[in-house]
Amino acid sequence: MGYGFAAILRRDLLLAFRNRGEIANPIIFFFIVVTLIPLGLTPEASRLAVIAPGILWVMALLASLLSVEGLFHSDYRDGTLEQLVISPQPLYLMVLAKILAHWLITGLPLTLLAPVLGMMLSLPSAGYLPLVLGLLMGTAVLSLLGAIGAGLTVALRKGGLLLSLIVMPLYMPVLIFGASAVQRSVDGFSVQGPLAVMGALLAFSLLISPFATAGALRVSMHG
Amino acid sequence: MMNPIRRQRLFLVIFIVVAASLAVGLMTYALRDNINLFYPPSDIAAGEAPPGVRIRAGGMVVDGSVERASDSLFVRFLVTDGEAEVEVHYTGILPDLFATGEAAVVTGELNEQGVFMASEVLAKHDENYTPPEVADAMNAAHERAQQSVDES
Amino acid sequence: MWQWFHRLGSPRWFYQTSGKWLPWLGGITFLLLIIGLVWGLGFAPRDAKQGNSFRIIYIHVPASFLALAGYYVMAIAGAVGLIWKMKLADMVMKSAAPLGAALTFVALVTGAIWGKPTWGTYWVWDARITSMLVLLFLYMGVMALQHSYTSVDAANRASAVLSLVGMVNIPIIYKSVDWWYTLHQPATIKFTEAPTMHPDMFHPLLVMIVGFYCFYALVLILNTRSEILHRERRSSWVKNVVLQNQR
Amino acid sequence: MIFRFDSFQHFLQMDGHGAYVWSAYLIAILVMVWLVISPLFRQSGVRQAVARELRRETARQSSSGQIGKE
Repeated sequence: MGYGFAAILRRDLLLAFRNRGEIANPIIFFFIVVTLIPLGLTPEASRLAVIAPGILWVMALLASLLSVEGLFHSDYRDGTLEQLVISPQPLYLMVLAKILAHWLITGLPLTLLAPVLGMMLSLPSAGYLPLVLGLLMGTAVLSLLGAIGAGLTVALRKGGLLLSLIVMPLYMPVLIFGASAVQRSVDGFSVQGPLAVMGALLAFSLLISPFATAGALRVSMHG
Repeated sequence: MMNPIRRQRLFLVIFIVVAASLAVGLMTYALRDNINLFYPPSDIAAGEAPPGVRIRAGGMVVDGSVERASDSLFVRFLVTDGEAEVEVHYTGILPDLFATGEAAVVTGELNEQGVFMASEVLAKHDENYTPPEVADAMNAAHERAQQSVDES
Repeated sequence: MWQWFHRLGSPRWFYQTSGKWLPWLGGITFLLLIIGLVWGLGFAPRDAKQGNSFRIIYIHVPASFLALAGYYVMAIAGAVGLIWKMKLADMVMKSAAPLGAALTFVALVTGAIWGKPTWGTYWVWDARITSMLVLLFLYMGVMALQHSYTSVDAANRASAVLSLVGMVNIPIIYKSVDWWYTLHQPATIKFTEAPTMHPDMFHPLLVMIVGFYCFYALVLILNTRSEILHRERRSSWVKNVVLQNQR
Repeated sequence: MIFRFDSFQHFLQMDGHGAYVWSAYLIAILVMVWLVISPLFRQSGVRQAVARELRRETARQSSSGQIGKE
């Protein structure tokens, strides 16, 4: 069973590597939004620093939402998804492989870029470590939860807006704890608390998401 | 040798147990932390609150402790949680619900002398709904009790 | 027991039996709500601090109770439909969604109106208000998903999966919103025990809460009945029902 | 149990909070009435559609019966 997992992971990563443009899109989106904030609000460093943690996390949410929509789309169109659903291998494991690939393609680059974006928003230096650690776990939670919504809406023609309506409420705890970890660190407090909660959220969504997504895909494929 | 289906089930069970215990363990760890940065006066008196960083404190406003400056909006009062008292300094307009004997929450920093320099004062309304007659009666009873304590 | 379970799963049986209870349930609901309304509006004492605006509690609190309980009803019905493929449970789930959303809306609006005289503003980012808003979003997600599928079965199963995911997430969302609130706003200081209420104020509230529970059951049954009739409109028993009514 | 207001006027005003209290109750009652009425409307709509279908069916049957006789 490990074989199917690895095969799907390798295939998805290879596909993503072939269309490098699609990987770059969320990252470019990130940079453009970061440019918009000072233009719309203020270029003043002290005021930007106050809102930086929240802005960065809201952006991570939006970027994840935009990219997760396509998680099952191409597989649905070319019939690969149908093969996955009826294959004897456990579906939740295949789903987990796809989610892991999605995180490696979107969540991880965003996490690695976060310090640069934080710098552009004059995030105080104490905030960088909790920002990166939080995003590392948080983007994985976002991919896991987003996959449920993507599975539910993959067969629908206008799934995009519906997906955000479904998934956004589930994202809120991630936003709260991610942003507050950064904020607390900036204010000079320990960040173990919110980061531990983030870890708990990750473990919890690992627990429910593969099964819920597998169920959602079965519904989408066979009604 | 186990057959593949059994092995798969075993992996699944192990995965569920590990993830669930991880979630519960991390949650309990997080709850031990003072997660909301709220310090009651007894904690501040015991020196548990760090000075110079933005924290919150709160308690009942002590009767007769509110002193207002005549020429500015400066005000000074004590808050208590029944065990210890903390002095709060604040410059600004106090909310309407602020009154002695009522609960207040202050946001600000502790200075080196242990005085709380508040940048924000919020009055807390409680959830004890009472008819006005009952409230009056309770206040009167409270005053009578106070008087008898004073007299004795 | 098993037979009873199967009979309960039959929409036709439910339609016929619920038809017998309906006048009673309707009467009790109407009576309770009228008593609670008059009592709460006219006879309950006003609050010492909040004055008469406190009277909004008699609709706000029961509506909030059922807004949350309704989500669990919906999710559990969805789970039953998903596991046992029970048609009736699917219909109950579908009927519970707009009802719960409407009650959440009532709780939010009355809360906002109550906020104006009490806090001086219609909207505060209070923990309970915010989690109510999130609950409304959760309901809307389920309803939107339900409407976007063309196949009835797929719509039911998809929204059942979503409402189950929502149900396991509700405690987490509530807890985190609560935590977020205490982080930014005053922490609740409790010098006394649980919130207390004078009996003269509490009794009408109790009547209203029971009345709202009955109201919820009533509307859920009405919605389910109309759903049953709609889905089984081609079956012979529905035709018989219609014929009997015409006579 | 006593009525807490001196007059009906007073009852409507509720010491200045009348607008809030009454609008909250009004909105709640409107939503609740709508909740009860909408399934009833829907039900009667379905009933009418089924009745129409039945009438059409009987009409078709009787007309085809006449054709058979001729």
